[in-house]
Amino acid sequence: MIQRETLINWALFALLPATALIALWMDEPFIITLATKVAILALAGVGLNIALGLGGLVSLGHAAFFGIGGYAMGILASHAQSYAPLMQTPVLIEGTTSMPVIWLVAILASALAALAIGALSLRTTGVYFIMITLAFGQMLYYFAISWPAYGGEDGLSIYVRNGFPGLNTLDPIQFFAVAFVVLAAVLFFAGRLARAPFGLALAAARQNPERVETVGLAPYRLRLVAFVLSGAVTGLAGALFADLNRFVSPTMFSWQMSGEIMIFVILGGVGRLFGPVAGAALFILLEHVLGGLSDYWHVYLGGLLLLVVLFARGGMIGLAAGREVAHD
Amino acid sequence: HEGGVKVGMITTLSGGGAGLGIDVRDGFMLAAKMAGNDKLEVVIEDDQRKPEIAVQLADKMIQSEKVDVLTGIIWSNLAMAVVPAAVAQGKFYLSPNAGPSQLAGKGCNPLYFNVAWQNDALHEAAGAYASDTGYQNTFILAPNYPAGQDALTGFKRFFKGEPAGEIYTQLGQTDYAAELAQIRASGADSVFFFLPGGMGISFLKQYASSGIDLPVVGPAFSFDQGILQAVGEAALGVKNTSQWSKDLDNAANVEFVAAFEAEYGRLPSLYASQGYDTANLLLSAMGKADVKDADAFRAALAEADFASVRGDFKFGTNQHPVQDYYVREVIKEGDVFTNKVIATSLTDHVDAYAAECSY
Amino acid sequence: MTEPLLQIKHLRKAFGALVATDDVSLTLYPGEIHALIGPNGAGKSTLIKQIAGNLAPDAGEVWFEGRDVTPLSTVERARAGLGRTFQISSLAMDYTVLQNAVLGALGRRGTVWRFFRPVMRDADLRARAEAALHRVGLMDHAHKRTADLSHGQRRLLEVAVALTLNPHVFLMDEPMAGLGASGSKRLTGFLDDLRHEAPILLVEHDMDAVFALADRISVLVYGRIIATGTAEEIRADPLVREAYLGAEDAA
Amino acid sequence: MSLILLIEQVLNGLQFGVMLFLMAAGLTLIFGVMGLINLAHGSLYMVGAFAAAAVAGLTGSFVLALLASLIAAAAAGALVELLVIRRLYDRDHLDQVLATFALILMFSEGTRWVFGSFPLFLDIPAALAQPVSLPGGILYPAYRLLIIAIGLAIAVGLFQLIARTRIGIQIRAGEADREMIAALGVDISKLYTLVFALGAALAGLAGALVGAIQSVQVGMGEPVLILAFVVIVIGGIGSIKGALVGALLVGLTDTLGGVLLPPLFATFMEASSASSVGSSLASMSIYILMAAVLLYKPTGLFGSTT
Amino acid sequence: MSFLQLRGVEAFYGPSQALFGVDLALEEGEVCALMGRNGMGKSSTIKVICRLLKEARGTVEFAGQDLTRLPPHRAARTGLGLVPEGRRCFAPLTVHENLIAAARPGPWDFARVCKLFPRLGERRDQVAASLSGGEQQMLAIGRALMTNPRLLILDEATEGLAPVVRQEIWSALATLKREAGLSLLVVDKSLAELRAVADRAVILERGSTVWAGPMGDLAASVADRYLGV
Ligand SMILES: Nc1ncnc2c1ncn2[C@@H]1O[C@H](COP(=O)(O)OP(=O)(O)OP(=O)(O)O)[C@@H](O)[C@H]1O
Ligand SMILES: Nc1ncnc2c1ncn2[C@@H]1O[C@H](COP(=O)(O)OP(=O)(O)OP(=O)(O)O)[C@@H](O)[C@H]1O
Ligand SMILES: [Mg+2]
Ligand SMILES: [Mg+2]
Repeated sequence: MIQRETLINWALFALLPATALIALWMDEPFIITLATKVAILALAGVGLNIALGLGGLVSLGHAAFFGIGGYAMGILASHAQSYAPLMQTPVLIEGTTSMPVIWLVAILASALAALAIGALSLRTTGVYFIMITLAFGQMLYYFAISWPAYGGEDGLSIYVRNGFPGLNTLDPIQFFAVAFVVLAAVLFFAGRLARAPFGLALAAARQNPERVETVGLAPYRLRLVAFVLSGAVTGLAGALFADLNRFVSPTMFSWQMSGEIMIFVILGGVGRLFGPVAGAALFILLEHVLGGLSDYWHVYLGGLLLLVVLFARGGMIGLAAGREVAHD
Repeated sequence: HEGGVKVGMITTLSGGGAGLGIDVRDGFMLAAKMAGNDKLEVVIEDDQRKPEIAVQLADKMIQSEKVDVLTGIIWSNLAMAVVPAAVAQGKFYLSPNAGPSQLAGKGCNPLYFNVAWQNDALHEAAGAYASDTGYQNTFILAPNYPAGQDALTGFKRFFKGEPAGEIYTQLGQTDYAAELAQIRASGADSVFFFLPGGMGISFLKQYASSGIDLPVVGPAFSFDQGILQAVGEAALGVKNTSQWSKDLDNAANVEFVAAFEAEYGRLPSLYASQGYDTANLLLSAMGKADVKDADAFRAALAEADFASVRGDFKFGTNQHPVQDYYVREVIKEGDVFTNKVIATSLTDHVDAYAAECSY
Repeated sequence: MTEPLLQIKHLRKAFGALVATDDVSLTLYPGEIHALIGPNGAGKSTLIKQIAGNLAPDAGEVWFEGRDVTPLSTVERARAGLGRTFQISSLAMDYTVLQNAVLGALGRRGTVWRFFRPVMRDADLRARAEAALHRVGLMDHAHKRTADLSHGQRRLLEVAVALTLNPHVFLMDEPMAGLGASGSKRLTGFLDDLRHEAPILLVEHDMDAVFALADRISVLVYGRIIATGTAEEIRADPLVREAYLGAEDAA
Repeated sequence: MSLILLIEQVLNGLQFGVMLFLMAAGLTLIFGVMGLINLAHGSLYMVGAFAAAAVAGLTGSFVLALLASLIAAAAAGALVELLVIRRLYDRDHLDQVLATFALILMFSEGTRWVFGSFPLFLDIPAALAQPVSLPGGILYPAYRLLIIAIGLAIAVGLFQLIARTRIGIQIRAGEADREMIAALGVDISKLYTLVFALGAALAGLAGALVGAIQSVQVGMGEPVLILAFVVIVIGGIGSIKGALVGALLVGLTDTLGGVLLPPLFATFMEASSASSVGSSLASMSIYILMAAVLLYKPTGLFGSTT
Repeated sequence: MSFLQLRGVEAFYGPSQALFGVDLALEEGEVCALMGRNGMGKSSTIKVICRLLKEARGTVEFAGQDLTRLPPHRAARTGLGLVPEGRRCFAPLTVHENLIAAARPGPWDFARVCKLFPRLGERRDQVAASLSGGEQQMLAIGRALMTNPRLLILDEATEGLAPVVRQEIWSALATLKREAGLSLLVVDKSLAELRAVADRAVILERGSTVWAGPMGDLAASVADRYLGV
């Protein structure tokens, strides 16, 4: 039997490329760009959801990883543009404009940052965890603002989008395809993760860490691994986002960014695999549609969000799929 | 349609700093309305002061709206995110407010025109004024971000004395007790600050009740029409530098101030004047060339053949203004706080980066 | 004589001025049920916590299977084979009953670093979990959310999870609490068998169960063991009667 | 740096701390005691400041303005509690985050709608506008001394309310188990509305008091909100004493960091880049402080360990 | 009409039904035992009475008032004192604070509760979270008494108590009934003690009342069939 949520997930999943293709047909490249933005921000949300939904780790500092991913792209590409190596001693590191390489660097860098931040932050729990992750995010934000080498608050512009072998990434639909495939792959991975032994233990540690300890599993390690995976995925999304805009700036590190990623997740439905996709899509759509309505469109956006929280328990997906069915 | 120009205006209309964007927009639209030119079409979008949003809106303007000219951005960091890519795609960009140094110097572009000022200019004018007035050791402060660093550099470029102290405050800081104590202890003979928006309001109010009695100089941003009412008495007597003032006595300005008040029921601000000039520059070029002929249109823009509300206006080699900078004093006219021109600080001033620009 | 599986040596723990565990020594031999009884607040749960590793003693040692486990963490002790149930149920409430049991089985296997195989389709884990649920009689409720169980049912699940761990020693803190008369009777019968798999250190206020099950009984009062002996000896001990049993058993 | 300047800066740090406490006080109540993550607290702060500015503009009286800030913010708080927050107590923290985020959007843009996009005028009364001289030749603004006094009074009052009164006990019991306290016959809903309104009123008062020496503008609440959260977390959630200590620590760190770090860096760096590096480190300093405190004590300085 | 009367009570946890028709009557000054095996609906019945389980149908009347439409705190103020299953003490509050949090005027005050449970007096300023299980149980009973109820509802209130203490509580309850005329609704697993103290009994099986009557009439065969003793 296929559950209703699964059906909705597939429909949502198909909607994104369908939108992009229709936009292509109607010659509305900007709509494709919007779809790409949805895919990328959803990816960031999927990353956060690993920590937040599965592990119950409410991180208000995921902009740190998003920003690190973004700056990985910005720094590598700017060095490639200026032909100035990134580092000469002890090993020569050159810039690059190859997306796969940039992704790898973004993933590694943000995973490393997540390891460090997570190792420290996970000593705390609950609201304290929210705040300490926020603190680390803010440290990076202020650092990025006042660090002159890569533009400070002005950020870094990369005039041409980085390349992907065999594709013309400047063509909106091709870049969309890249982002979408990455999202699909990560969704597949995250879906398996939730059902795997690791996922079971992690989610149990969210509900009752004492219980997990008593069966001989260490919650701290489970959480740390989840946090690193989560940070890495969000970092990858950051690199893609920077490529979408061909621009990075410290706003990628801001707490509002962390908040926005979290909003996607909550809006779509915490812990639901496709929640971030639904959340990001709805948010971007609202932003786009309402933005034209009035100078004071935030009032309407706020009102709509409020309605969703009050009346759609379990987010958009929860609303559509009905009461959660425990699956085993 | 034939000879028409489609303008994409990306500016800040919601959230913090929306007042500036709204004024630029209103000034621009006023000029368009007064010209009655039905070949000018304007699309306006709100960037929420977020660079990423600005970039995406620029994509939208270029890809979907197919605009010919972009304008509207208030903030340097947003301009740096949008302008290089826009001109690379063959679009004109007319800046009504931000003038980052990169775009004035090495990064200048034939399609980029700045109708306001290069970022350093008002600070340079303030430095020059401070020296002219005989200040020897001004205490200078600005927030710690690129525009703040440029501000202090710009001030020092024309200031002949030795700063008594130089402080970078936090971006968004609202309490200045510590800085005020440092100023008091520094033995300075005057104070220069660049603290845009609410930071400036906070600083001035706290300055006023701190018991420090030194003369204050600053760029126009913290003393502009929109913000002065919020500062109140604390601003009275402060000298600030600007390329425009409500009381500049030229025909274009008199007409502008009256029309703006009639249309919107408030006094125009610096930003409104810049938006107004931007539209008039564009209209003047439209009368001379077709925007599809980029070279001709560019030449028409470069002539700057319009009646600026600032009086004399021309472009330098890097297509940034060569203009006079005035010193204004904050006064009270009846119930409203406003500015009065008291001196001219720099005449026909060319920005510091023009020499680095070559196309 | 065989070696004790679990040996507590001169354990001491104070909370401020209150000495909750006062030089307690205790042994648990293979195949036995050793009951620990005593008034409320005597320090029974505190002692269990120190054995399981949730609480660090101020002094003394815990030896398990011939080695000193005092420096080990809760997780390490659980892995070494100490299976514990809580006085107040401590379960993953959003999970189904079966998922809770599978979690136990997973802990017993020890490796969670698998990111791909769906855990609920793992035949081995599932079999182990279902067997445990069968034994406590919760198999009918396997697919219920744990939060939807009644109080007594949760107590049983608590025991079932401990079973999936196949521990070498059970530490049970009031497993009967909240079970009705029939439930207690059933669990009593069940624990009677269980002792052959692994010995049990049993904290319990249900005297019917304790007297029916325990090979040895230790009585803890104000953190000190005041008596250890068989059911008969304890029942007859006037000190114990006064401090703990009251008139109940005189009847 | 002269000793007298250093003392003055320490005083500034303490005063900034008290100001932060004023902002954090209402938040502690709502966040720490009621267990509700209220991101819209900054909006209530803004509402207070705007109400004060509006009334001061109309009547010219600062006292009336303060009164207006209290009333307006309390009313807004009560309304928000009745319409929105009430449905969120037994929800996940995350739902509270989203809902109160939505409230920020509505409050901010709604205020802009009503009052326009430019900052408003609110000034301190002339009587308090001059500095007073303190022993040791320190000149100190009278108004700031008033803020210190009010802040300390609120600290004491709140502490008494929460720790000593039966209402305080009931509120804390409600935080531990809402259903149970209701089952014992306490009308916890009404109590929570009152507490929320009180927290809001404190936020509004802080907005008006602080707004008078800063700027009254849309969005003024958000930076404050973050700082107030930092303060509460450092002090330990739910502890009024913690909030006060946390606020003073943050105030001192921020002020002294900004004052001492640049000259420190100047000893081995060129002056203007020392100033910029030093002040960027200073802006990180409170976050570094928070991280350090939490690493040392994961539940804040005065937080309970449960 | 009885002091407490339930008729045809049904109750739901979301989609699943827990009670299918519970009838119960209790006269003022009486002690009624509510019995049944695990999961049969005893606690759910109590939650319906106290209005903690709102998805319910049927009538609940107490002291002449219809409780079914009152919010929980109003229901409690009609004179219900609840000792809930699982204690539910206010963990971060001290013993004293727990006790005075919901106190209402009447003969029961802090001193009197401490006389009943001296241990609570000894632990006056200790937070409830760090009390032993049995101490928490005493606290929960004391807390309910402090509201000076007319009907005390005890859901497994002797769970986890030492036999001596249990005996004390039972005798205290008997005294309360005798001297203060307090009515009691009791869920407990010890049939022997219930027999001694209760006037009447109600047995639940799968969410419905299957037996009700005077305690003395409860035949061993019935008890065996429904309670498994
Ligand atoms: N963290 C703590 N701080 C202070 N006192 C504590 C703490 N933990 C336990 N205690 C006290 O230590 C004593 C022993 O508690 P413990 O829970 O071990 O009792 P117990 O024997 O299990 O009682 P019960 O049979 O009632 O469960 C109690 O009086 C309790 O109040
Ligand atoms: N919160 C809940 N959500 C869903 N179902 C519940 C919930 N609580 C209890 N139930 C179900 O309702 C039924 C009755 O439970 P209840 O707690 O009333 O039983 P009980 O007689 O008190 O049992 P016990 O003696 O074990 O406490 C049980 O089958 C239980 O699974
Ligand atoms: Mg115990
Ligand atoms: Mg029950």
